Amino acid sequence: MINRIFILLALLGLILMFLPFLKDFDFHDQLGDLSSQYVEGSINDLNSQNVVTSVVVTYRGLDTLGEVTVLFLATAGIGFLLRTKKRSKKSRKSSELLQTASQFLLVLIILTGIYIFLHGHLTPGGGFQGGVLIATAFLLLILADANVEFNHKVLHLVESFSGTFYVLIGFLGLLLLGMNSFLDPTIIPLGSFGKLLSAGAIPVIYSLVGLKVGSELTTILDKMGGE
Amino acid sequence: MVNPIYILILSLVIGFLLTIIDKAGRKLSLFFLYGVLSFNVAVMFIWFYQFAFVGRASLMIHTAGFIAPISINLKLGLLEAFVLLLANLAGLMSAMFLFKKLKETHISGLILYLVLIMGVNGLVMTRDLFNMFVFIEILSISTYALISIDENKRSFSAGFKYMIAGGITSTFFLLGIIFIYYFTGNLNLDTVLGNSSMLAMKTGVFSIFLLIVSIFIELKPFPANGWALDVYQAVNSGITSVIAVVNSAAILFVFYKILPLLPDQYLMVFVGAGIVTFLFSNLIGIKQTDPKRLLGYSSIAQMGLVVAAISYTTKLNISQDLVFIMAGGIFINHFLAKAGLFWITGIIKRSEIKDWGILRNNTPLLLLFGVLLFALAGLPPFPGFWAKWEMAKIFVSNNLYVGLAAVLIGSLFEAFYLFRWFGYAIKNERKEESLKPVDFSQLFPVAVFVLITLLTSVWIMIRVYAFDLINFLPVAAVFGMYLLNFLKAKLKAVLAIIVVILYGYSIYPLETALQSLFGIIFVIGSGIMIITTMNRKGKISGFYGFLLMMILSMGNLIIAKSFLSFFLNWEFMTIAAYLLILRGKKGQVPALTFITFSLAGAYLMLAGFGFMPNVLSSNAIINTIGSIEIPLAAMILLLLGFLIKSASFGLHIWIPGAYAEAEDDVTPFFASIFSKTGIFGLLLVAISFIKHSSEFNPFYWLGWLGAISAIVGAFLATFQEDVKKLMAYSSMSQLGYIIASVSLLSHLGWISALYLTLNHFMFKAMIFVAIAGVIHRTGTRQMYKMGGLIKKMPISYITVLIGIIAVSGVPPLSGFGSKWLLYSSMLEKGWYLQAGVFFFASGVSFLYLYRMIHTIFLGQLKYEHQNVKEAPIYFLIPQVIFIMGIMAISMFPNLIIKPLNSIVGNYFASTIMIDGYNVTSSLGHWNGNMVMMVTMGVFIVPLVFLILFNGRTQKVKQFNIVFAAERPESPQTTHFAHNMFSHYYKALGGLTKPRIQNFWNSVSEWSNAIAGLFRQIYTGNGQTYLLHILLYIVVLYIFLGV
Amino acid sequence: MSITTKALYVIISVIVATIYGLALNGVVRKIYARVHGRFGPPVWQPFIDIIKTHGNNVAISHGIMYYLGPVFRLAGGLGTYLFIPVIFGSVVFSNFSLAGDLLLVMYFIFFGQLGMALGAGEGGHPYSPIGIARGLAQMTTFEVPFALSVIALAIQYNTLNITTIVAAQQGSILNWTLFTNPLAVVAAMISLLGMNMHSPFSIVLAPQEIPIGPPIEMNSSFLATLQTNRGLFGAAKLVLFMNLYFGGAAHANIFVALLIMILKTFIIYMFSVFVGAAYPRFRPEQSMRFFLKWPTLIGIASILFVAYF
Amino acid sequence: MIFSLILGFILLIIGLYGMLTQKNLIKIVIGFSIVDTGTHIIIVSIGYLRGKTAPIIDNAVDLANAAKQVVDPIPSALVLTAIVIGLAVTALMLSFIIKLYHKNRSLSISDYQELKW
Repeated sequence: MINRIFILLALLGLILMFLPFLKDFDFHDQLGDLSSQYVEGSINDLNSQNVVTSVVVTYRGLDTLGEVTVLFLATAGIGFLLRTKKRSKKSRKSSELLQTASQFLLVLIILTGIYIFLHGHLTPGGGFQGGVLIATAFLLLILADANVEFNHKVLHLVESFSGTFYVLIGFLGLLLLGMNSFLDPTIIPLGSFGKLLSAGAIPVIYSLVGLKVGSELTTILDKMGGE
Repeated sequence: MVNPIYILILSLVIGFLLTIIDKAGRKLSLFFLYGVLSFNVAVMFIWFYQFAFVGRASLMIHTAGFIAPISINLKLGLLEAFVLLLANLAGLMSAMFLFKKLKETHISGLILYLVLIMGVNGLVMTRDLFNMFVFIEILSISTYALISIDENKRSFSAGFKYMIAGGITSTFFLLGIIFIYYFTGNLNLDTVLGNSSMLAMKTGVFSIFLLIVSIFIELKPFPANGWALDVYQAVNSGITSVIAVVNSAAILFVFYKILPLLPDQYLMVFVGAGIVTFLFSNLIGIKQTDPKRLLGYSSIAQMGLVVAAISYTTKLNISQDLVFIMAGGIFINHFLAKAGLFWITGIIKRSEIKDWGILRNNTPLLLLFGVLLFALAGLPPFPGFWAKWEMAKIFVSNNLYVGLAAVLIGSLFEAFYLFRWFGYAIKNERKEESLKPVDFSQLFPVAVFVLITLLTSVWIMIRVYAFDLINFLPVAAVFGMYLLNFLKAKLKAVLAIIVVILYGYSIYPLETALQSLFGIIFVIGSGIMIITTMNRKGKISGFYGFLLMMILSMGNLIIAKSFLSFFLNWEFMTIAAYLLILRGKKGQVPALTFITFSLAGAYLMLAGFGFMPNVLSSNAIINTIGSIEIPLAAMILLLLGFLIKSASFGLHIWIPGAYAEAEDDVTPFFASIFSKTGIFGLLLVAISFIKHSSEFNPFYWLGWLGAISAIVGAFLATFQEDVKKLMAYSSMSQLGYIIASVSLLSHLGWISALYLTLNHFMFKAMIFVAIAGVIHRTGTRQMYKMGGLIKKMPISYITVLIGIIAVSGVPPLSGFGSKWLLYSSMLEKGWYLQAGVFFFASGVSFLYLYRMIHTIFLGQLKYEHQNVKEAPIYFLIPQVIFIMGIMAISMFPNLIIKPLNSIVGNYFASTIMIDGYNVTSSLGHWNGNMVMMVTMGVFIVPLVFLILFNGRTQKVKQFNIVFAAERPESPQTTHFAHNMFSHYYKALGGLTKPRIQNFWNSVSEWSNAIAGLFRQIYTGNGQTYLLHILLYIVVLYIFLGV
Repeated sequence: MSITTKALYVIISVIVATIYGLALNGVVRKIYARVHGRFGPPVWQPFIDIIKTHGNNVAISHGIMYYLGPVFRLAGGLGTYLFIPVIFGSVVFSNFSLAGDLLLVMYFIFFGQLGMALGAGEGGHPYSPIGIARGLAQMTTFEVPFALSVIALAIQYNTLNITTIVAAQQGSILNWTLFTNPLAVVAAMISLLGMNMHSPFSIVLAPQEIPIGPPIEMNSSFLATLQTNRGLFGAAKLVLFMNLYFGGAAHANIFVALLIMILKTFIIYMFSVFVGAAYPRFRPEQSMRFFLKWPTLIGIASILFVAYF
Repeated sequence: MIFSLILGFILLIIGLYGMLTQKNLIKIVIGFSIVDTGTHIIIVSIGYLRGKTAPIIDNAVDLANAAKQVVDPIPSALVLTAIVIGLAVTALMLSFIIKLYHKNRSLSISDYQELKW
């Protein structure tokens, strides 16, 4: 009871703390300096249609690397946590409809995923979105058959090398363009605005991110599905 | 120079590839792991060296080819390099500690570990708010996962609680970031700092608050820290040490980075919260018996203190050096000590501090443990000590008295539980089981950190405070003696005497006669007393080092040129004394009491010195103190500190245990020499006071305190059965005389004070040495178990006889001189009632003195002592020397009165006349030499007469007495000894109740009860912890008062 | 003054005091006997006792300290006496008062007691330390009012020099401390009762039931020495009290002065004798507590009286 | 008063309430997810500009005057990262629950209080 009162007090306190902010809040009328620079820069310096992608992959590239790392850590962490548990064989069978459809949809979904991350600099979407989509394809497989076995070697290879190449591309920037150019996409020619082969290394990075996210999420699903 | 971003690159690449590398074998993976970790250390070392010693400007690294704020940038400056060097080193060492674990565990463990350390590097260097969030998450997630390195239920449940807490705090952090972005349109810390006016309104401060408070909660403030404690307790020690120091260091650095966002007027809230954390965590710490949870409380407390220090220095904007010493000192101290201690808990693997006696099986480990523990307790020469010193100064100069008090009380609690632990390790009963051999991989990290701790300490002493080499001697002595441990005790004793002689020679000549007087007591007296210890056999490791440490630091007190040097040596002395007491067979509890009281005194002094101006002088402080006016508050604090050392009434309960349980040949050092340091301190304060007397005179009350000490000490001594306790209380009583006569602040008063000091030094030394010999031979301290030893140990008897005559003040020996001076000076000053009390006390002293000499040496010899021999020669030599000293000043009082007259003449106009051997005061006169002659005359005449008339007496055997018409045969029933003054006890009634003991007992019980009450908030329920966090945020915001 | 002359004077002084002290003891025993309705021993009985005990051939000794005990005791008595100026203004009876003041005398009293206590202790008889323990304990308490009273004197006369104190009391009987500071005198006289160890404070010796205390194992010459001391030491104490509180003994004629001394000390002594005859004995703790109560308060009052009024 | 922001905030409070009151570990994690979602909504709301389009410079946006026509891209970028991180944390929490359940066969948080004081 007293606990309940404290909970309500705490939440009430939080509400009162946030209230002034909510009351005074209004949307900005225009972009701030930094955002404007990003929009301009994305067009002029990076040749990338999708400003968000420019921000994600280039301007805040370190964040994205970190983000990939976080996901990687989650994979490793889950692997670490669930390291001893033997995979329990489940005999649950899914409906035939699901089983058949999953085989059929698998390729389609994966292709869509690949499309999304390849066009991350042009259209909404990107590596993460694409990667998640790829993972859902494998989720479908797991749903269809709980005992499905993935080729871990391939998964690991994709995961490891996509990550490694991502870092190495960043490193190439350092190597070629100087100490302030880690993750600089301009190591690859920028191409022409609006084309697939534009925005320098952004599509390459995003593809690697997509692969990495896809393989990692698949591993996570696999691990947790096994439990 | 290696671009520090390579640390991130390399760690990530290896991290990503480790799964594949591991296919080629774990050895390769481990090679890469340690390789990268070593690379990190090397890079940071180079940069640290560049910044600190070459003077390079700090480095800004931008990314993606754009300059911040467009891109995210990293900064590497001196501070960053410093923190990262430590963090990476701890990372490497912890990995080494975990070697076995990492060899066996799943490869993901290695990956997580590697990336965790990378996260730390990124977090410290990044200058972008959101990037901080990302790195915090990297750090957190890898930590969460690593918590499960030992697969047990406790670590899983602790980990889950941790995740809940961490998840919510990072949500708030994120909200803070996005709100700040909303107001400033930027995420770069430096840009935001430049535009801080955009955040000046209420909602802006709120955003900053959200940001800072979530980092603050990651630093585990009391009481929103239950989750962290569980983690510390449950998780593998190697990982815990990473969490406790590496993660904390990184988070702390973030706190330091973002703190300037908050307008100055709000910073005090964090100072307060930090100090509250420090105080309460340490308070609850005293209830802990699990070493890891205990260290957890200590960690939390230390982080609280660092937060307070950082917040306060940020607010005050004081010089960088001071910030470094103060915040940096606490930080590095905590960092090194805590990591090391956590590792040791991982080696020992005992979850009750009572079981830590097993640590003694491994001497090197015990030493490492000791150094780290002393460092953590904030004792010199370790960095925490200097930090607290500066902190006291800064707090005082800004009138933050409550804060200072809380910090010092918290420190005392911390020292208490740490030393209790240490006591168990050193003294608690050793179980039969033996410690498994410790792997080199586990010992090495601890050793490295101990080494760094020591190097840092030395560096601070030399580079920051520019101490003379002589201040290092006490510590150097310990190490020197440790290296010579293989020598036999006698050889070491000779060596120690040589060292003392050389030391004495090196400080001679002293500037003033007052110094020389104390020099005689501290240095020469100690040198003589070392002879006693030559009776020891075997190697006696860990004794002479500490003995020398005590002696040399006492000597350094006399020649200290600054308050800091004085205090430093004061602490050295306390440490050495503590260790020596702990060596006693049952020394555990007395040593703990001693160190607790001593540190309480030291902290009072620390606060007191905080009020003092800095002294830069080439003269000893005792000579320059007259020109310094000590503020009243400082004076009272200092006096209290010194009174604890001189066992004044109310602060005396440590004395019986400490004196009684220290080894028998060490007790003389304590009683006759060590106790005089308190008197030296009193004089230090008094000299300043007489030159700048103020309205309120604390010394008047001190006089009364001395009187009460004298009488109470005498009462207590009267009712002891244990001879060493009896003499301990006697010391308390005699020191009461000295305290009072110092407090007289008059010419005659100070002569009597110094006379008493010298006299007490000699007679207490000889009595204790004689008693040590008796105990050595009889094997008991209970007086009633002895008796009739005069026939077996005549020389010891004579020593004690002369000693007690000197104590009691019976003419013609020197004791009378002290009494005459004392009463004359008291009456001259108008302290009539006090003089009456002293009369009473000196009467009571006859009771215990007679009790002692009669019960031990007279009466009936016990059968088991029929074959007891005289004490060994090593006990007799010092006795004879001191007998000669006492006789000399008794026969020729001018030997001492004249020098004392001239010493005191520097401070007061002389009020006595010395004509030949005749000393005349305004009230009376005393001719010591004539008294001696007359006494010898009146003694010899009847003696000769008796010999002439009754030369041939018949010697009879032991039981030739008529006792109720029977010849008794049992010495036990015939020896009137046990409970000798029962009638007196009855007569005194209420005066004999141990009120002070009861008072301190209840202080201890109350602290425990309060600690027990507070720790109830840690229910173990993750939801409650979350509630604590939310409530804490709300309450802190209310305190912020935006 | 040459050393020989001084020695001669001292010997005269000591002999006079010893004889007087022993005679006084005899007188007291006589008085006690008469009060009890007995005939009592002759007045010179103490002298006979001393000679007789000296004549005893057999003397046993328990050891060196035992042997030295009586020596200490007598030395204590002698010393105490010798540091007190007996007759004001007399060269013969000035003794060694130059060596020290009142404090010296007060502390030298302990010299003999301590030595005796040690000597008796070596004897190994349990009754001796019982007596000593009681005696010492009682001493610590009766010293308190005495010390307070002495402090009051020191304040009053602004000196601790006995001769000066006596000098200040000359001229008129009203100058005696008895009249100028009656409270101090009361306190001191009560503590004198304890010092003399007469009833009601005689539990220390328990003279009737079981003899307790140092003399218990002393025999022959040792006992004689102790008895000699009893006379001398008793006289010394009385002289001290006379000097401090009752104007001392001063007269141009040395014999008159001696007579004055005898008269005054006799009266002082009679005080304790009469009290002793009239009151029953206290238990040890009762007597100790007694001294720490009223006499101490009176002593404090006397200090406050002279210091602040 | 902005609806989306308030919605995010309400979700935050509801999530917290759930985390504080539900005894089931999985429900606590669900609470955490709600908190997370609320936060993400708040972030996105902050980046919104009235009447502007998505920051993708396609045909709908005038190339020369792009900065005047699009909403803020930064919060969108941030929320992307935040979502992934939230996902990672949630996944890890669930793994912990799996382990706890295996060890103790209980999903009630009150069964995991042996570490205290």
